[in-house]
Amino acid sequence: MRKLRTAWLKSAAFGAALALSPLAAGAQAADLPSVAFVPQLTGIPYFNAMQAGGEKAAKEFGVHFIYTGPVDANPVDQLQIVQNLVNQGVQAISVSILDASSLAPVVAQAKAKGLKLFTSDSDAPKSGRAVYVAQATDEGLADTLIDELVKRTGSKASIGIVSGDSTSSNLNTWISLMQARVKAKYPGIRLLAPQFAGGSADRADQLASDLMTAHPDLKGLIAVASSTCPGVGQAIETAGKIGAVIGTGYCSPNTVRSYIKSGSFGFSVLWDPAALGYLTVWAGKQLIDNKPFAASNSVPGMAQPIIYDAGTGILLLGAPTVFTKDNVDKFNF
Amino acid sequence: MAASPASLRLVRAAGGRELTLLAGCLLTVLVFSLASPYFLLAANLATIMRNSVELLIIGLGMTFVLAIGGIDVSVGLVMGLGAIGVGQALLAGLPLWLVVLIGPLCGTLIGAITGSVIVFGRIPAIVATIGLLGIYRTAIYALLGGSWLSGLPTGLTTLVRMTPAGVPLPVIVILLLYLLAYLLLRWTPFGLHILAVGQDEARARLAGVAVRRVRFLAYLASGCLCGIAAVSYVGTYRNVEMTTGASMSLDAIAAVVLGGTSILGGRASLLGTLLGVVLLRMLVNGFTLIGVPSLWQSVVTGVLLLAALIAENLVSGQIPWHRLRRGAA
Amino acid sequence: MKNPHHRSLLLLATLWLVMLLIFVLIRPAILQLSMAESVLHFSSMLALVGLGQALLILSGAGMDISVGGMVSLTAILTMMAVQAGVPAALIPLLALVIGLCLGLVNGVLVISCRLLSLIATLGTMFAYGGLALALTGGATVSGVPGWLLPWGRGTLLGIPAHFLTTVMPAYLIAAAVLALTPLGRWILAMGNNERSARLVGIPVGRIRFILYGVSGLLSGLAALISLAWFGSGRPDIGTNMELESLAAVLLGGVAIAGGRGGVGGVLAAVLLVVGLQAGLQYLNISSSWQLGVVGLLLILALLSDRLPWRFAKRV
Amino acid sequence: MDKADPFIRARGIGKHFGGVTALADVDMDIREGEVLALLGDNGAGKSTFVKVLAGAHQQNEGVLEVAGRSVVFASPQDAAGSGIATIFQELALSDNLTVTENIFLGRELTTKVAGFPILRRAEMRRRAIALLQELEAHIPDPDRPVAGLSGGQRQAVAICRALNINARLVIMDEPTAALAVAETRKVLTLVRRLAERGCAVVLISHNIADVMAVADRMIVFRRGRKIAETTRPDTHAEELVSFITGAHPSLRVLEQAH
Repeated sequence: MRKLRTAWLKSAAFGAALALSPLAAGAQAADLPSVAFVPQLTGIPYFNAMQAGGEKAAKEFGVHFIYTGPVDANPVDQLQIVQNLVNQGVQAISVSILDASSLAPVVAQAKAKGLKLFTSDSDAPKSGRAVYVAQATDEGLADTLIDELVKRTGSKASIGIVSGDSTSSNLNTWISLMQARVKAKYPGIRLLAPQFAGGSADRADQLASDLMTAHPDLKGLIAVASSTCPGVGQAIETAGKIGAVIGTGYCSPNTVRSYIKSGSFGFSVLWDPAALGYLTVWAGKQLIDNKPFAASNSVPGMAQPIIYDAGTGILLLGAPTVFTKDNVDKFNF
Repeated sequence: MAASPASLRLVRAAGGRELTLLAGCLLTVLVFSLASPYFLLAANLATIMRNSVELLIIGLGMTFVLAIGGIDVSVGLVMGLGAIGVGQALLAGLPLWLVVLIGPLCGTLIGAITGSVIVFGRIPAIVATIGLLGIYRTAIYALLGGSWLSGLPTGLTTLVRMTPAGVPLPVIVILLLYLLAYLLLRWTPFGLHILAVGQDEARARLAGVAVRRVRFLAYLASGCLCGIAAVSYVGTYRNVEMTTGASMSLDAIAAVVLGGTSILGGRASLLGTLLGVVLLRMLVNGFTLIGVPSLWQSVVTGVLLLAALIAENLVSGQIPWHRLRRGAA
Repeated sequence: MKNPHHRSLLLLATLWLVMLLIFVLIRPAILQLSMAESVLHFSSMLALVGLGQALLILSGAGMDISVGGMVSLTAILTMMAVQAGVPAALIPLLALVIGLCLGLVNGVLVISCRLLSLIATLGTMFAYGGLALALTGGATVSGVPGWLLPWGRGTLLGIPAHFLTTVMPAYLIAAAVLALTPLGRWILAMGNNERSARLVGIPVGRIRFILYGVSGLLSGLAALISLAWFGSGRPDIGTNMELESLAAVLLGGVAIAGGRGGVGGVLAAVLLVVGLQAGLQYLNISSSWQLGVVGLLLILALLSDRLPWRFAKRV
Repeated sequence: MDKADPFIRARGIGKHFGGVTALADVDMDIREGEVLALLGDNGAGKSTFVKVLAGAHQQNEGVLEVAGRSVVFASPQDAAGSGIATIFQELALSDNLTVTENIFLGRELTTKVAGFPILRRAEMRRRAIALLQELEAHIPDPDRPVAGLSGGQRQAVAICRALNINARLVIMDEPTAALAVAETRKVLTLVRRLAERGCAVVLISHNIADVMAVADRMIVFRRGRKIAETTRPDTHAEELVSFITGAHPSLRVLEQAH
């Protein structure tokens, strides 16, 4: 009995050690200042690209970069990770907010410890964050997508929306801004109520198929979450509606390259997430060094000047890129 | 204990479930075809079919697992793992026949792991599969390493979209699988043993049934079917992401139970599973067509499941309204 | 170590030490007060939900996989009621009552309608969780008054206030009831052998019905914590809680068939799971590893339960 | 009783569990065509002896011969292979399977189709009906699940199971426990018929009336030993009871001797 128990403990310890083996990578140079980025969820290409950009910037600016995020798009898990980074005393922590209210509990703690908490990719405007590193303005993203789509569908059309998790605040913001744009500028366009696929390709495919069936006059389909892009593209291909229904969305070129080439996607709107990650780490370093942002900043390693709006506290990467058949092969993320 | 009329009624009710479900399906078709002019279009029915394929295949495996008195909340992730195998095989440019085999191979392998932990480790199925759920999820993350397999080569897609003699290939495969499962259940000793083990393991053992082998094989079969579903998934969506299959396990359990297979084991209804899956998928499709937001779909699933089971208990006189007595296992 | 419950407690304690040791060896800085505090902070909701789950399983009523949905829906319904004009002062009461009602619905389904608990709560899991999302369209419902927030975010005597005021009393009461009262003996007896419990006149159905209510009540309490913590009602606050709480309960040494185990182990397991998560995060290891480690621990813990037994039988 | 060799010949059978002697020095012959009742109080050793016969336990001492060959059964399957079938108290029937399926469970008749064993349902059904008729068991439909059968009918199915493996010895453990009076009578008839068919039947029972009704020979166990052996014509209920309880005068002498 005793023997068995020791054997068990050994195996448990071994199992734990095995599970923890990748943490050798976690050992770090303690003297460098740390900048962390917490994505909405790990394991999707978009945030992977941001991670790559962040790592590049970390080398460039001499900081230690931490990339860690929740497994599901779950605000409590995200909060726990941020809390943990605060406990670690990471000097600058940036978060792609899942839900605007979810950051509130740690903001005060971070301030008390003198840590810089800021947002990147998805904002929580009233949380008291230090700065928001934006890929583009939300309006700019919504307007570009709608304008580009209307160019292709004509000004009289029904357009469907397939989003990811219904609880993601940045996706919901874009959707409402798209609706506002249509209302203001395109009276002939009917934007259907958004459907939520919750981040899986098969659900997105199903919802997109159903939307096309329910609305035979549908001329456009917008995949708001990058996780729904392949499903929407696939649905248009399967329905044999290439050309009749134009797919689009905020999708990385790699995810939708084959759909743009097959014609089921007319275009895709996105920014370079690697550049956004790069800019995030730069901003973190600036905050750590207590250097204020100027109205226009020149960031080493970035071609264009970076605009800062002191009123809203937004640091703007630039205008979004529109990917089409002609330029999609020039990008790899 | 033995010859109560209640248990007789239960048996009859089980046979009646398929009829009830069929009626439910027909009613659904009727209502939706009146509510939406697009419901009965061939294209829409094809969509329903296409979106049911994976759940139909996984549900078939779940039918076996429930029939032996087991449960598996990790099947969706087994499909996910299989899909990674199939996707990598496609990317590696392996010949198509090998790609098609890799799915069931991965699935069977993982089914063997699941089965071993449950049967030879003697861990209750629900506990073991909750544990395995975590392990499989981590495995998926570790395997995909943060990037999806997307825009996969179209070789498999062409295959999945083939329509020999005008019938889509997945339909043929599913019919074949269900036919095979029917033959297995009805016409082989293994089928009898599954039902006997599910009904009462100790008695089956006394009767000379190799209980462990039967249970193990049921998990193996379920794993293999998840692998087949993975082939279909990759062929259909050309994409494998982190969440592939994550919500599929509970959907499968719901559909199979709706179909009349008992979660206590000893009863398997293949037709019921088929109808249960189709009914759930039809409802989801129909509600989207008539403009109900997709967020209501899980509410519909839950309420339908509860309503069906309560109705059954009412009809079979299982509900003693006069007093609160029995709990459940 | 005759008592299997003590055995599993010992196991958990050992696991705790092993875990702590590994973490400390790698990053000594992990030993800090704020770390312990945040572990407790993130344990509260899971601990409460897990307690309800544990009591149900102990009584042999089976598992409740609707707990996550109950937490979400309670949070949402409470805040919707406030927005509809119910005085904000009633939020605590409202959350508890709504949670209780949702729990009792499960009780009615299982006890009165005689559905199997797994299936009944699977149905309500879909229904509750789905309703929370559908009613809000996924948006959070704001309007939690400021006076509630310190309770959700602050500490008392160095311990998170909600942990001190909910989890600790709840577990103490539950442990006392199980150990000292006839009701506690009954719960264990009916979990151990339902038939004989009925024969000696224990009102099995009624007790289980009440326990479903208790599970709902505790879920309501968890929802209340979430409100005070985030300052808003979130429709997805209970996501994944069903499986997490089940894993914690089983890891805590409660036998799935009922009748064996205690609530102390459950609390220890919750702290282990959350501590593991926090530790891994502290080392900046992807939290996806935590799922696998917990899964592995769960299986190993049960295998270790088997081994000596099997060994003994062969001799 | 003047038949040739007995089917079972047990000599000096002993069984210990740790330091406890459950069975000591038991001799017994069991012949085909007779019903042998084993009697005794709880813990008297009759069940242990039967478990040795059925292959559930292995004897520590003594020789067990089946049809003249010395055997040690490693498992119930072994015993079944030697023609010994046990009908357990709980009958080992699957409620959800039909009468026919239960009779053949674990020993299905199959034919290989492309290497796969396929059930010969028609043949199984035919044989089931034949068996049921032979026993005059009143089961109208062999395609009905056994869940709907009465206790007596279930006993009949269990007996058919035993016959189906061509058992030469059928061990029945309390077959009439928990049966109604009419049902009990039917089962006892079945037991007789089984013996008339040439089977050896070993019956464990607490019910003296049942034993007196069907058994040809009775053996009484007490404290792990065989203490009495008698035949129906030579005994009566009171005597059996006094053997079981240890009140019989001859036992006093015996016990003092030990």
